[in-house]
Amino acid sequence: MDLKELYQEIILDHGKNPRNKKKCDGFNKDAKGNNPLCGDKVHVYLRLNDEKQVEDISFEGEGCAISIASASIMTEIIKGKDFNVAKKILENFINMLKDGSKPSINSLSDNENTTIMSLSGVKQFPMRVKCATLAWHTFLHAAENNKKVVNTEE
Amino acid sequence: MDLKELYQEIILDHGKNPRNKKKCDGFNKDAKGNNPLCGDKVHVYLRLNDEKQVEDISFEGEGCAISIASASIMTEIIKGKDFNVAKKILENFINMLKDGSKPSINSLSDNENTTIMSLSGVKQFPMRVKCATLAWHTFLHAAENNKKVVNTEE
Amino acid sequence: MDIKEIKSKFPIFSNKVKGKKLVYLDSANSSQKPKVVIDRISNFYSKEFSNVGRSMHSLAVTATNRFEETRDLIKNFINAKFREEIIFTKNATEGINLVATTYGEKFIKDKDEIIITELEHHANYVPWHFLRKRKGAVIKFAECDKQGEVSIDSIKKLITNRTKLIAVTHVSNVTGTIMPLSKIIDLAKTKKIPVLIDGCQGAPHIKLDMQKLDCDFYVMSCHKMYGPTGVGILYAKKKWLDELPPYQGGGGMIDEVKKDNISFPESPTKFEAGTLQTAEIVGFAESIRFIENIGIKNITQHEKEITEYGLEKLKKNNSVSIIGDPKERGAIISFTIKGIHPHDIATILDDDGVAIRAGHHCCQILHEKIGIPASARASLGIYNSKEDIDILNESINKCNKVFNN
Amino acid sequence: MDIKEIKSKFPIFSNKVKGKKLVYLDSANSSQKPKVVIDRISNFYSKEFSNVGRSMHSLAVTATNRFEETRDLIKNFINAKFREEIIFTKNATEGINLVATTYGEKFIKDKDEIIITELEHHANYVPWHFLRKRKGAVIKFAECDKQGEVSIDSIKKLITNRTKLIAVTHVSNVTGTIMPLSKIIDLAKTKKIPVLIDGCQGAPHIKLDMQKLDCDFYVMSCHKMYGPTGVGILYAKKKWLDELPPYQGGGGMIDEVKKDNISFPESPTKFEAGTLQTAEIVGFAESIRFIENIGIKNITQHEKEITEYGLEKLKKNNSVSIIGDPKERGAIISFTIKGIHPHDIATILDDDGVAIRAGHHCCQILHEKIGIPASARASLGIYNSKEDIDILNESINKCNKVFNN
Ligand SMILES: Cc1ncc(COP(=O)(O)O)c(C=O)c1O
Ligand SMILES: Cc1ncc(COP(=O)(O)O)c(C=O)c1O
Repeated sequence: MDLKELYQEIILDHGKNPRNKKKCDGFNKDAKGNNPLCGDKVHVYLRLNDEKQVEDISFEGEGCAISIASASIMTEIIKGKDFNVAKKILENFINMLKDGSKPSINSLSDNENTTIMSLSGVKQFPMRVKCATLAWHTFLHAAENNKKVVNTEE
Repeated sequence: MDLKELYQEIILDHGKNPRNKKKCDGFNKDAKGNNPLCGDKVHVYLRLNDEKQVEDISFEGEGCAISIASASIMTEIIKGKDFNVAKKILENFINMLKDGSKPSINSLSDNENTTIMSLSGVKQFPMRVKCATLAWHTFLHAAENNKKVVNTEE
Repeated sequence: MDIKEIKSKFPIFSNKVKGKKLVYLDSANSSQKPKVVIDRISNFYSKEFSNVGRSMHSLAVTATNRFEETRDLIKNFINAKFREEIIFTKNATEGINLVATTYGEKFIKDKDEIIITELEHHANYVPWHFLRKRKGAVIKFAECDKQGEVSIDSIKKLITNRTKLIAVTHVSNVTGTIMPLSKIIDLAKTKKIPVLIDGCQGAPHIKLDMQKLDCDFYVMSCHKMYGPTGVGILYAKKKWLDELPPYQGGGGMIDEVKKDNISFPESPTKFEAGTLQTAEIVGFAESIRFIENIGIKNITQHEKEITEYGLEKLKKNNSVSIIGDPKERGAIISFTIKGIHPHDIATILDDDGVAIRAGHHCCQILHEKIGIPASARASLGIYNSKEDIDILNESINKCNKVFNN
Repeated sequence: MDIKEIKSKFPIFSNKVKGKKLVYLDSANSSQKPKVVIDRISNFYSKEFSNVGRSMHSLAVTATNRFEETRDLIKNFINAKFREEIIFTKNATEGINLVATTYGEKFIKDKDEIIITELEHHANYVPWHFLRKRKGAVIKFAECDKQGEVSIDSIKKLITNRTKLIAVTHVSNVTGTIMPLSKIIDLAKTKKIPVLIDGCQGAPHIKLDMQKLDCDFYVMSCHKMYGPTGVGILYAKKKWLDELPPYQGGGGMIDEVKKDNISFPESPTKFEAGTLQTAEIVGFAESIRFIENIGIKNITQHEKEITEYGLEKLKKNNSVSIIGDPKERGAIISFTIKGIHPHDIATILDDDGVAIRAGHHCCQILHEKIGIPASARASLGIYNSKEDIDILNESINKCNKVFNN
């Protein structure tokens, strides 16, 4: 286990200067997520158009570097993507943190791949996996109109 | 620990043929006792006169040889005694079972002493002490008009 | 199966009781613990201990994983559908109280009826009595017959449209009666009545399959399953756990806490307040493994053999009356001896190193029904052998000698 | 006092965490266990185990005696008046739930008021919230100030003639504030309001004297007192235990059981349903002996020294902000580091073998009040030394390096 792998430059950067941390204009879906044991909170907003494309996505919230960076990276990567593609990315991302499998998604650019891979160090820190996945689960709830607050204790 | 000391002839005899096992005539006080973990039950009846003398005493109940014998022996020994003497006998009896001290009570005849001492073996069987003391505690409640059911779990 | 070898895995049997070999026939009360379980607890405290689920340091991560692993093992052991259906309680008693309180709060109204049986342990009566006091519920007792059986009809005839729950034991802890659970559950389903099973005397002895059995609630006590004291399990169908309010409140079982309101997470978290029995739950994983290594069906088979041998032997002993004669019997034989009170039997047997239980075994209703204040009970575990029965029988003969019968 | 020697009695410290020496600063969460306690549990299971209070064989007698001995030890440890005032619970959380439920059932009516403080752990809020929901009780929060103190005035001004209970912590598990218990209890007495103390963070560190303190209820968690998991203690004045109805129902807590009614015995039996945590309670006797051998006053003194050293050191560390500045502080230091979230701190510290807790520590109300979602907490036990603080401080500096602060 290596701290440097966990706290890569790219993560520290997203953690300190999160992208899309606001209510995005004209969002038509949103959902909240909690990690009750730690107190992490996230609120994801998105604008999904009729073609089920994520026109815009943003978040607000409080949490550790990992959870903020993960939310920030998520918004960057998912923005503009088709919902089904986004869902696929999410699945791959969660598997990466669970079993260490590489998320090889054709639809991601090299740059996007590097960014998402920067979170792969989290899998060595089991207690932090929930921090990294909270925003992603919350995105899914938002997109699917699931009114239940995401709760990582479930 | 010796079974023969516990189940002396005198105890087996009182256990099988308990004395004063009935409601005594004209009783003016009574009380109930329970040992809820075992299911032992006793109901003590007594006739206390104005001079606080135990004119008559009897019991009804269900229980093991030890508890029945002890109740039977108690009625035999206490009948006719002054309440204060009876109380002293009770104290001594309970101490005998607790710490093994000999109940040297002047007011007891040799015969009574032998009878009461037949229960001294019980002290080597801690789980049985409650069986032996139940009737005695119940006698005290009856005499003192304590309406609470004696409960050896207390 | 080599019972000697299995027995050797239980450290307690290498001790003498009053200079005699221990013949432990009180497993229905609590079973003895194999070395793997005892050692696991020591080991956990010595090498891995930390509070579970709350801290983020390495010890806490390991402890949390070990802890949650037990939940998975139990889920598989009883073939539950979801791991969230396994709630850790203090003992089986708490499991039933949890259901009585939360189900009662939400679903029981004045004059609603709860059916239990005359065989029930106080643990499956007193919690319902509280609902009777608090909510005006009515408790109906399905009768047990001379054999110690509760027929499906005796339950059926108590059902009305006010029946809100049927709560029955899996195996009687006095008569050993194995209850016709499938029939009861089928019947209840046709009337949409939920069923709670008190599985204290079932789980240690009989293969369980929650999905097949399809009951709504099933409670167990780990200390009767070769496990540590201080842990019980409540299995409940997810749909109930989703609907029922929380039971105890405190740390760990909350979602958001505000001054004017509190929200709660889902099961199992919702039902597990405060610091749980971490080491005991971790240790219980080894009990499950121990049972599974032997094979629960092998356990059933072995205990059946010894029980039958015991019944045969004691039936031949003229002074002994066996309580109940159910068609299907678990590993329990309760009896009386003419002219000797069960407490006296227990004391005399103890002198020979034979540990049985005497009393009403927390079944006063049943004893009143039978018309005796107490009984003596020999109950079996995987470590018992025919020799144990022989010693029991000898010792019963000694009772008669001591009492000059 | 030779802390090295004391520390050597805890097996966990002979293990490495991530190749580093374990610096355990999470004792407020749960303390580590000395070898005597771990061994006692093993030994009990291996040589003396049996269910308590129910059977009459020798094993049961020994087990029952060992078990009840612990009650006597606790009685003396906290100087309670009667042994019947000591109730065994699953954890402190259950102790508070027991009081909330039974006291609530009997004495709380619509609009009755319960005073707690903003410092309370969820365990001392959620059970009262249930009463709010069930009975219409009103919960009032006594304010805590910037220093983390709850003044006697802030409590006084909340008292009305509807105040039915004051429930406060002994020591805050976040700010370390030692509450002015005597003043609060004196105040409450003038108004005849009973007082419950959440003693989780008091009992392991501070000499207790229930007769002198004169509170009505005091709860503890044994796992924070160098004891096994799965055991808590509720101390309650006998007069309350006589008055309150039972909490959970089942075996052991009954007197007479009939089909139409059930009667109950007195305390402690009335409040202890089902098979208790036998081995854990027997093991806890060794924890009490361990604490008494060192001397609780020596523990207080030692921890005070280390806490003061820690405060001094961390105050000098410019990146660190310490939460609260109470005049009297227990063995707890919570803090934040500018620009680094507590979870990240915990992870980085863990890499150096330093175990702290990060989060809201089951005190969401307090964290909301302070205006932070989470904090990092270092909490001490008898095994901690100045060296541990030095390593903590070094590791905090590393956090800043990792984050390029
Ligand atoms: C102040 C305080 N109260 C209550 C508790 C709850 O204790 P337990 O989880 O052992 O029930 C804790 C510990 O977590 C605590 O620190
Ligand atoms: C049938 C039955 N139900 C319930 C219980 C209660 O179990 P526990 O005391 O572990 O809660 C027992 C054991 O005593 C039992 O035999």
